[in-house]
Amino acid sequence: MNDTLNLLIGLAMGFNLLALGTSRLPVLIRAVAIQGVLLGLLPLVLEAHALDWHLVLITLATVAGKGVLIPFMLTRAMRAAGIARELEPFIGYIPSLLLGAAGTIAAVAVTRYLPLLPEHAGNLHVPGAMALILTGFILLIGRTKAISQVCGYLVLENGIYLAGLLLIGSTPILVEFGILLDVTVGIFVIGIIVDRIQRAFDSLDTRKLTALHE
Amino acid sequence: MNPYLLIIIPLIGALLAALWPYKKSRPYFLPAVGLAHTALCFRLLAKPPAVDPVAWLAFDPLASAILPGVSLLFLICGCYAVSFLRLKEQDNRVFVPALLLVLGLLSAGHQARHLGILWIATEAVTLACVPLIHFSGTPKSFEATWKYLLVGGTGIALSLLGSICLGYASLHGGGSGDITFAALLEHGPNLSRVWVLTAWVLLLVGYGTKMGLAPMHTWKPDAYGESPGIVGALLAGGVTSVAFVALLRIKSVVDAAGEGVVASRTLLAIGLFSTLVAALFLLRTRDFKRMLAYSSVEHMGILCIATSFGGAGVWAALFHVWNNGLTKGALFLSAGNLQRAANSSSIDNVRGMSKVLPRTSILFVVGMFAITACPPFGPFFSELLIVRTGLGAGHGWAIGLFLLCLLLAFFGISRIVFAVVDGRPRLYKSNPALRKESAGLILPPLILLAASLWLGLFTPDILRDAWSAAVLQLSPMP
Amino acid sequence: MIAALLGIFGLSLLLAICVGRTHPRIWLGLNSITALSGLYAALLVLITTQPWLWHGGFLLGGETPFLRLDGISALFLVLVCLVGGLGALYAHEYWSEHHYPRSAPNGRCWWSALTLSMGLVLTCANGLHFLFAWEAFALCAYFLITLDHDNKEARKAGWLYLAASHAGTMALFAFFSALAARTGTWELGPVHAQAGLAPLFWLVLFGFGVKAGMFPLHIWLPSAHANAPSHVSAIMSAVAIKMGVYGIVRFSGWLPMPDNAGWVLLGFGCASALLGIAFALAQNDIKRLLAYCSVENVGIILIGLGLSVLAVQHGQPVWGKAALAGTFLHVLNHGLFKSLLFFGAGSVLHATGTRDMSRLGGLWKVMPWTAGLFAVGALAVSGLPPLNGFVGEWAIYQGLLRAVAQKGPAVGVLPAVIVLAGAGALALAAFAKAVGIVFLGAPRSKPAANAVECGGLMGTPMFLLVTIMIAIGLLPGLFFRPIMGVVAIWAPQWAMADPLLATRTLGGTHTLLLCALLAGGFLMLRKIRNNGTRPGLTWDCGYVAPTAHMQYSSGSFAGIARGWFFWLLRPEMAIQRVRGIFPGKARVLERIPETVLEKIIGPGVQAISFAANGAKRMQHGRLHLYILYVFLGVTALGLMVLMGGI
Amino acid sequence: MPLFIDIALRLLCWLLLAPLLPGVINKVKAWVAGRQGPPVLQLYYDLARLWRKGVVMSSLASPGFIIAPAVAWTAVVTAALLLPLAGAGTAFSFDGDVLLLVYLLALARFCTAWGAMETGSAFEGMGAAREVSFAVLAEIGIITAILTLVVQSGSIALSSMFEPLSGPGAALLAVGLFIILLAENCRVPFDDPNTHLELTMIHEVMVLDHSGPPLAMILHGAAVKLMLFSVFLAQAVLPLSELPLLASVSVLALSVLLVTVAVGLVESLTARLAFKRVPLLLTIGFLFCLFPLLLTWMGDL
Repeated sequence: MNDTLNLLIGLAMGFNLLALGTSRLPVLIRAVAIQGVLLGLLPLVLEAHALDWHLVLITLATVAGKGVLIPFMLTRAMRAAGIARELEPFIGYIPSLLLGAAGTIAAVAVTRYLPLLPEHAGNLHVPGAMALILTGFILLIGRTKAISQVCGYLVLENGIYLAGLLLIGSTPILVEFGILLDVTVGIFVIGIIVDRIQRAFDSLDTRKLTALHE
Repeated sequence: MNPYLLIIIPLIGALLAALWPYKKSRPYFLPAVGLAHTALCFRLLAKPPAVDPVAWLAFDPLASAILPGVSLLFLICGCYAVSFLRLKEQDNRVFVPALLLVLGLLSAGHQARHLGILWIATEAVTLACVPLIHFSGTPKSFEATWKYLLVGGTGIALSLLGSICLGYASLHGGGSGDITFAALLEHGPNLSRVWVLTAWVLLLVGYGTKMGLAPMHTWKPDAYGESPGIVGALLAGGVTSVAFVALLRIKSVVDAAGEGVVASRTLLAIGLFSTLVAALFLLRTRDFKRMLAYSSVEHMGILCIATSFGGAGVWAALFHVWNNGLTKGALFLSAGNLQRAANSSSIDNVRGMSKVLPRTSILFVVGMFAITACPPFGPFFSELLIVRTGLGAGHGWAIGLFLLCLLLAFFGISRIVFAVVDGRPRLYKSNPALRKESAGLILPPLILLAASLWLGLFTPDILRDAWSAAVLQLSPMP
Repeated sequence: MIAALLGIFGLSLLLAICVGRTHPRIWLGLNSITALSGLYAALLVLITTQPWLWHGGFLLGGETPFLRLDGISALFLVLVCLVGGLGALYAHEYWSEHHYPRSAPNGRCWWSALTLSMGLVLTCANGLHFLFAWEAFALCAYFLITLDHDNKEARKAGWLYLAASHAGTMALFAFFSALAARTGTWELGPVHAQAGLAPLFWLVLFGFGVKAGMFPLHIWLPSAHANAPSHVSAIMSAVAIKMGVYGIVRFSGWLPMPDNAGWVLLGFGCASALLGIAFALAQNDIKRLLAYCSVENVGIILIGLGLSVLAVQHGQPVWGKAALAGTFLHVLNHGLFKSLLFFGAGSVLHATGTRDMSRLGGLWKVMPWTAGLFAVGALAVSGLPPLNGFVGEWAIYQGLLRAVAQKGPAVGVLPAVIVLAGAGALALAAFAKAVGIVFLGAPRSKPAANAVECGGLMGTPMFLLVTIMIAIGLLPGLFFRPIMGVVAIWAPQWAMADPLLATRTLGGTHTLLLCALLAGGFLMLRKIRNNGTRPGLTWDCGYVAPTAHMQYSSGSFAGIARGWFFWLLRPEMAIQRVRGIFPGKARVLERIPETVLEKIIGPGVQAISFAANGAKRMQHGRLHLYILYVFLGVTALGLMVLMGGI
Repeated sequence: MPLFIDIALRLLCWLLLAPLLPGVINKVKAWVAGRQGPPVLQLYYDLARLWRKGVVMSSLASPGFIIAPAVAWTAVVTAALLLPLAGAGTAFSFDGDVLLLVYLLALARFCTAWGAMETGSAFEGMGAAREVSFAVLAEIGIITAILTLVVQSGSIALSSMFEPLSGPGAALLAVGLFIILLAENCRVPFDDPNTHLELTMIHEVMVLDHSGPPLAMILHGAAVKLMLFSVFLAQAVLPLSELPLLASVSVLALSVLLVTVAVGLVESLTARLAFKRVPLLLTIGFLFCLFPLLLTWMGDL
């Protein structure tokens, strides 16, 4: 089971680098979507011994939300805005790749010093989560197009979701649901606002959004 | 059952309001629901229900120490909203239900005794505020909303991460990973220190972002500046208090884990930093609604400083939450009046309002003196208590810096307020209907100020006891 | 009895605040009732030396009200009532509905509110409520200063005042909180036992010193006094700044003193006395001159107080008591003659519409009463016998001289004596200038020539003040007796000591002197009438066409002394000389800057605004950097925790 | 009753003797210049004549123009009465009367300045400005001298204050007081009493417009003031109180005469100081009073 876990998480981390490296928004969106799907499958792996219907339900919901709904919305927004590329980012692609890689390594390194439970000590679970969160931040800080920032936010959420799976045994299902719901709605609302901004400014370049300052 | 009522009533109200067909009469849902909610709150305050320790939601002492104030603020803002929305031609089919939704989720947040529920409520409030902030529908308002969403979202994400870390701390400490505060508290000493501290940092930043502590305050001036005054009042008085309650509950856990000293130190540091940054911004900003935002940042900082003193400091902080909420509310509402009349909120365009809106101007000036801790208004007493506690605890330097910041803040605020009120008014293009001072627009801020005054002069014992009880709940005396 | 009187005091003031807007006459009546009842109560306390205490049975801001009227507060209450009442009378004509339809009603309310709040400051014996009254008093004063709200100058002066006073209030926040934290109660009273409290005196000195206009902290005072309506200037200068003095006196009596407190007080006193009067001498604006003169007198008061503190340290009741008695009397005196002078300046302003001395002159012809009364005030403020000003300074001098004569460790006060003498002489110069330029000679402008004498309501208060001043001058013993009781409250251990003030002889000498002076003047007038007079042009060494502008101007009068203080005053001249043939108009513009404000406070403000600009740049509107801030926040706190915890 | 007789006698001697001094000075000056010079009693004649004359009054001047000289004169004479006369002591004295003396002189100064400002003449304004300004330095000097006496004698009443220090201290104090005397009485090198119409005058320009009895008052007052300062100087430096009554009084008279002669000599041998230098010389006088103060203080440590 540990191997499947590591495999999935490893792939997800790979998609981090893809997300950091690409300048094409469609690729970015897909990368994030696939990452979401991969992570969405994790509960099945983790709780393989005690599968029950609501676990499956959660998995389906997650996969549906992260893999289908959100990418669809973002793609729509992107089409509406008629942009396919992130030009002149705040942090260039090479630097962000390097930062991402460094972050991943750091994550793995730090994990050694963290007091972990045996079942989490061996595998990529914790470092993966950290790497995703760092990647999310790099995207949020480094990109200037609204869509890429949303993607960054998604990666961040993925990372936290992964971290959340540490507690999957203990947190009640209701809470899981609530959190999931919130996240989805949140992204949904963000999508709407993105759309509105696109209409108001007819661009998604957040560098245009600096009217409000001292 | 009662605690759930506090949440359910507004939600049902929101549903009904959303379905209600008539634009004109829809706003009346706000005072109606607000009244019911306030009545219930104060009844619960008077007769505290027995708290089931393992309940996820309960009207426990901490909730009873703050929620009534928020509810009162909402009631009065609701009354204001009626006359406010009458002036607006936009449709309020979203606005009104969203406000009610916010109230319901606020009640949930204040009563949440489970980290997860707390997080869900806070996040939900954040989302429910979105339509309120871009109510005016101008591009600027969308920009503000966007920043609010992303910065706030990031913060909220961090607090989720923090909650997870706390849960993991209990797991690692051999606990069940149950993240109800009751469980965490009783499990306190065994929690894994590293994870507790990590959790503390993440949660402090996360909920600090919602409170608007520097340097995570950046969304605040934009959101407060672009949203209607009434929304600003609720954000500054209600939403921030949820985040503060969250921090209080979490700090009690950290204390139980034996890391109280570090937590207090970080709180003091971030509090002083916020106060200082806010004071410096206040000296420079040229917009009286953004000024209120920075002032709110300052007061969040003050809350943190007070909390870091522990014991009596927390008591003073709870007192200050009430004072700040009510006074800030009055300021936001009167600022809203001024902005509508002058249809600008920059002191470059707004002058001599004492001749255009005499009553509102008086309210604005009085509110200014109230918020800058001039007696006999509430903030004076709470801040004096904070200073006294700090000096008693031997934080001389912190208090010195704190007072300096208060002074600078006073300079900044008074500078702007007098610039707006004094001088010769210019001719405003806004339609004269917006320049009428109907009772519906004057009374609510007046009542809020009166409440702040009354709270300062004759703090009712029932509140004093509620605050003491809350302090006891947070730091149980061994 | 006293309770009833003070009750009347408070109630009639509250009533006055309510009806003041609409019924000027009733307001005036109520204010006079206030003044009389308050005065009566204060005098009762002063004479019986029995303090009056009152504990309220209810909670106000979480504390039970506790009022105390003892000798010290009674002494200051006398001033409040006196100037409050007379000022109301004066304002009734000076700031009447007729002249200021918009601001007169508010003016009346704020006036009563100010009187009330000052009364509370003097009586509150609970730190919380004291702060309360203190802030109320500060705000009332602000609204009175900015009464003429459309005048930008007044607004600027008002804001400066408000800012300075708030800075002081912050210090008092810290002081009272610390006191409450250390003693465990908000109630105020002697706390000599706890030596640990001594450092708090520095907070007191700053917090109250700002209000008192102690030299480096006086920045708000000149512009506020100059731009406020004159009756407001009068009460500000005569009473309001005394509230600061009251605070210092009060707590220097209650707190354990730091070892060097006496010397520090003396130092600030000397600075205020000498530099204040130097500034006064250099001013061209009559009201600014008076304002700076207040700084000087506060300096004299502080010198006396500092000496008394030293006396306590060295256990020297004799000169300590003399100095402190002199100090208290000087507080009273300054209140009297400074309000008189401001009333006088007010009626000049009222009649001519200008405060600029270089546009006045020769007013004695058109307003003889004002001229005469102002002249008496000038004599008194220069400390000349046989008036009250001399009596107070005489006692302070005696304290100093005895300290010197004793050759004890306190002989170090020698410089203070010399400074005091210099300040006295400079004060004489300043007021010789004020009187000479404003009232004597020829009018320098049309308004000055066509001025008219002020009415009875403005004249009466001045007349009453002069009467009291002369009374103090002739019967010093009568006034020193109660003041000794006040001194005994400040330093109970001195109750028995005899300050060796030969007040009776002084009084006698003064009386004889006054008779001699009057007789001399009178006889000379008669003699002249017998010998006959012949009117003629002023002899200008044969110059045929003298004009009013050839007179010595206020600037030139102060020229020499100003030269000595050039390093401090830095006057700015704009001279347009006579050039070439057919020269155009020549003119000299002269401005005396607020050196402390512009050269010392200014840079500090610069530094802060630099920091503020830095902060402002943080809010640039770029979202991704905002998120970076969040990230940095996490990192910083993480590091802090690492350092502090793990 | 004897008190009043005592006062009356002192008054008489002050009033009658004072006008001698200017006469003496003028005689000395004439003698040095090898002239005959006016009679010593000249001032008496002048006063008598002025007293009978009428007055020319500037159209700008108020009655204060007449009253001021009288008041000033009264103040000076009262001040003189406070001063002890060697063995004769004082008529009446009380602690702190020395301050009364100083401030009475100030009162006189105020009135003279007032009288000068009355006429609105540029010259007299100038004179008044100079008078009050330089008086600051002079008064500081006097107070310092008084402080010296106080430290020396430990008393603050004129009656018991004159216990002169001995040796260098006394000499320094004498010089200092003499300089102040010259300044306060407007003698060379500070001022030139012989001429009126000089832009660099102090006292004399102030009285430019006065005439008749007021002028008489001013002249006589000036004489009394001169005598007052010389008496003060003499007692401040000479141990007169030890001598028996007659001896001390005669020594006092002698020394006053000496001082007067000295003034005369200074006037005839030195030129008036450049105007800018006046404060400098006054400061020197102040320092001359300050050193003995330090000496006495050190002496006690």
